[in-house]
Amino acid sequence: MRALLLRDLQLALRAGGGFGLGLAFFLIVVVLVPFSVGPAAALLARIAPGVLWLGALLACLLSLDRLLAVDWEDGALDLLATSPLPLEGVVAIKAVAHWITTGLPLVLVAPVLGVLLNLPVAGYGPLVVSLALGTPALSMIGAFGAALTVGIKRGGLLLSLLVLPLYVPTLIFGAEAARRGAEGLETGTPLLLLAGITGCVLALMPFAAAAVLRVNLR
Amino acid sequence: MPDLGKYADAVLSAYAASLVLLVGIVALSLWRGRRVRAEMQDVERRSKRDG
Amino acid sequence: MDVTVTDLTVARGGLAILAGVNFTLSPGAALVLRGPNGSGKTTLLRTVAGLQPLMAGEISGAEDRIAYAAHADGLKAALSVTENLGFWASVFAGPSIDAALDAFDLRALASRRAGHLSAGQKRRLGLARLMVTGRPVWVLDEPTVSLDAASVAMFATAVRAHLAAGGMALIATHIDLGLEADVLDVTPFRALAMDVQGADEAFL
Amino acid sequence: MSLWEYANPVKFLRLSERVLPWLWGGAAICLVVGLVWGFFFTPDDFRQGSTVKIIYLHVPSALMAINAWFMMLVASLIWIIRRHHVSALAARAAAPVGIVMTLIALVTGAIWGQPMWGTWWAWDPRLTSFLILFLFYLGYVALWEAIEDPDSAADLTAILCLVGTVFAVLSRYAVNFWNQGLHQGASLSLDKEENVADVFYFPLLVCIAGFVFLFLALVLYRTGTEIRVRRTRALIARETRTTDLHAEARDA
Repeated sequence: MRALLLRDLQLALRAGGGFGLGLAFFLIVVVLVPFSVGPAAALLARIAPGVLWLGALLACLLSLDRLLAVDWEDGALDLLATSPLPLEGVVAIKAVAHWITTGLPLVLVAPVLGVLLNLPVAGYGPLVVSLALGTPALSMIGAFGAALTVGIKRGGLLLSLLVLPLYVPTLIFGAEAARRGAEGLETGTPLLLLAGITGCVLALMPFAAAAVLRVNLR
Repeated sequence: MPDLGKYADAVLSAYAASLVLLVGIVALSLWRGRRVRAEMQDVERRSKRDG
Repeated sequence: MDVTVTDLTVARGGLAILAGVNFTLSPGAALVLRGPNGSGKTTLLRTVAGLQPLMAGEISGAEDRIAYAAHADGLKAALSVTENLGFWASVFAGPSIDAALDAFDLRALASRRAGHLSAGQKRRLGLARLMVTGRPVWVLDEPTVSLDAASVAMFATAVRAHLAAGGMALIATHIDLGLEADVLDVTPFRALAMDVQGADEAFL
Repeated sequence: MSLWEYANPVKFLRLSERVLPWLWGGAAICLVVGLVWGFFFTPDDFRQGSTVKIIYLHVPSALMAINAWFMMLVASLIWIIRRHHVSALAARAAAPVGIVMTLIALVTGAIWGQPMWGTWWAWDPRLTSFLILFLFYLGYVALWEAIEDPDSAADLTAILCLVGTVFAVLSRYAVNFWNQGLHQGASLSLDKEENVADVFYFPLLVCIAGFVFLFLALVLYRTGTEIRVRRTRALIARETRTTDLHAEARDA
């Protein structure tokens, strides 16, 4: 398991794509927002938490179609399926690797981008906490979507169609926590609910994803 | 025709849109059903003749 | 422990392709599968490896003992030869990679990235992976594709050593590897129209 | 004689041939009676005016939109547990009907909302939930279409349906949390006090019956179509196989 995680991280580092691309996309989305809604600081401050959450979600989505497809194409997935590792573990590790290479950097740069959007000072803490709690769920749900569409040529669009509705609860609670934080309200309830969702997703989704992957491998 | 008052547009458009959708799905189902049935009978006849 | 296949029916795309396949593989023995393209060799191997559900029959003694190698080697272009091998060694908790590097003459290439290898070198690396799995049953699908004569000999030696150590090998191949192996032609097992029809059976 | 006998495609087709005329007839009668009754012979509501007539479309379609998904869930479970092909195909057949029901509920809801709330679309929890349900339906149908092998497609969509159900329910609660909404309460409930007035109630019941019959007829008919598609496929596959063998026998 650890070997697989290390390998995936190493690959993400060497191939370059993983880290940079998601971050660049996130940055661009955030930069485009003032161009589309106008530069008024008050408006930007009000929508900042939502925009940052949505941007992070889309950046996560961007790299999902390569999550399993690379290993599928070069045959490594077949070999992993015949290895002693349980497929559930393989999928979970892939999701963790995806989170470390995509989700974690997004969490770390979100405050920086918050400055660009005039995010109120009170909002930084809740924003980072909610993203840190929510993005693992995004990666794991995404891994399920990637497992569903792994055998399909040009499955990228279908993957988005399948995954985005599944992202709704995470997005609602995450963005709600960030918004309440920015407005100086209490954030405990949405954060707890968000943590609950993430916990359940991390506990149960690997099984669904592995079941789906087994169907696709045969 | 009952007097629908100032909401006539809303009520009529709701009925029209719904009926169009309902008729649409029924027509689509029947059309595809017919085609598929004909195709199947075609293949069935062929396989009886040959086999 | 033997690997025994009894009355096996395998399916491709929901249709039975081979039916009533029987064979036994004992420690130290190899079995070579033959048959024309599309005859179901790959499907049979994938089923034995547990990647595909079988349609009828039984496979015993194969679970968690198989090292499978197919057309795709599962190599990562960005990783070096040792990193690729080392990864599989730790996944399978197998022996160290030194013997595998030597057996397939990969020492000189050890630090080169897999993406910079030639097709034949990649194939050798893919086959060297078998040795680091530490698994007794090798299930190989056309292992000699893109190998030159010298490499084929290298591969045959590795298989022989594996068998001598009590391993087993199930190989689908067209060429003669010069192994002391039984040969199984899969053509007679071709599933007939009246055999199990597979997923669509219920609709006939 | 058990219910599972009808899991055999041929028996299922034979049964559905016998039942379908009654279902189509029931649907036609109930819908015509209910809608005509509701449209022409019920009074306007003192608050909502004539827009109350939309209820005869909005409530039944919304009910069926959810019931269709529920039916797909049950059918998916049966497929996963008992591997009856008819069940998987019935789930596939129900999805587009569910999409249409959801669309009707959304469109009538929006049209109703315009005079009542002063806006075509409000991010009201119920409307939003239906929009999300609509997205789930789209994904489900798209996945069926994208996968070639029918049994794999059945497996994958069944799991998607299970996972989707969990997330749809979660979304429902999340949306409630996110916006308290301006939708009126349930139109039908066991508590008589909350119900709509009797004048609206009875034609509404007839319309609901009509939608139920229509849904059943459509699903049964479409399942038959899906079964015929599979049968055609199976026959062609057998034919190809036999021709190949004949050709080989000639060559040999």
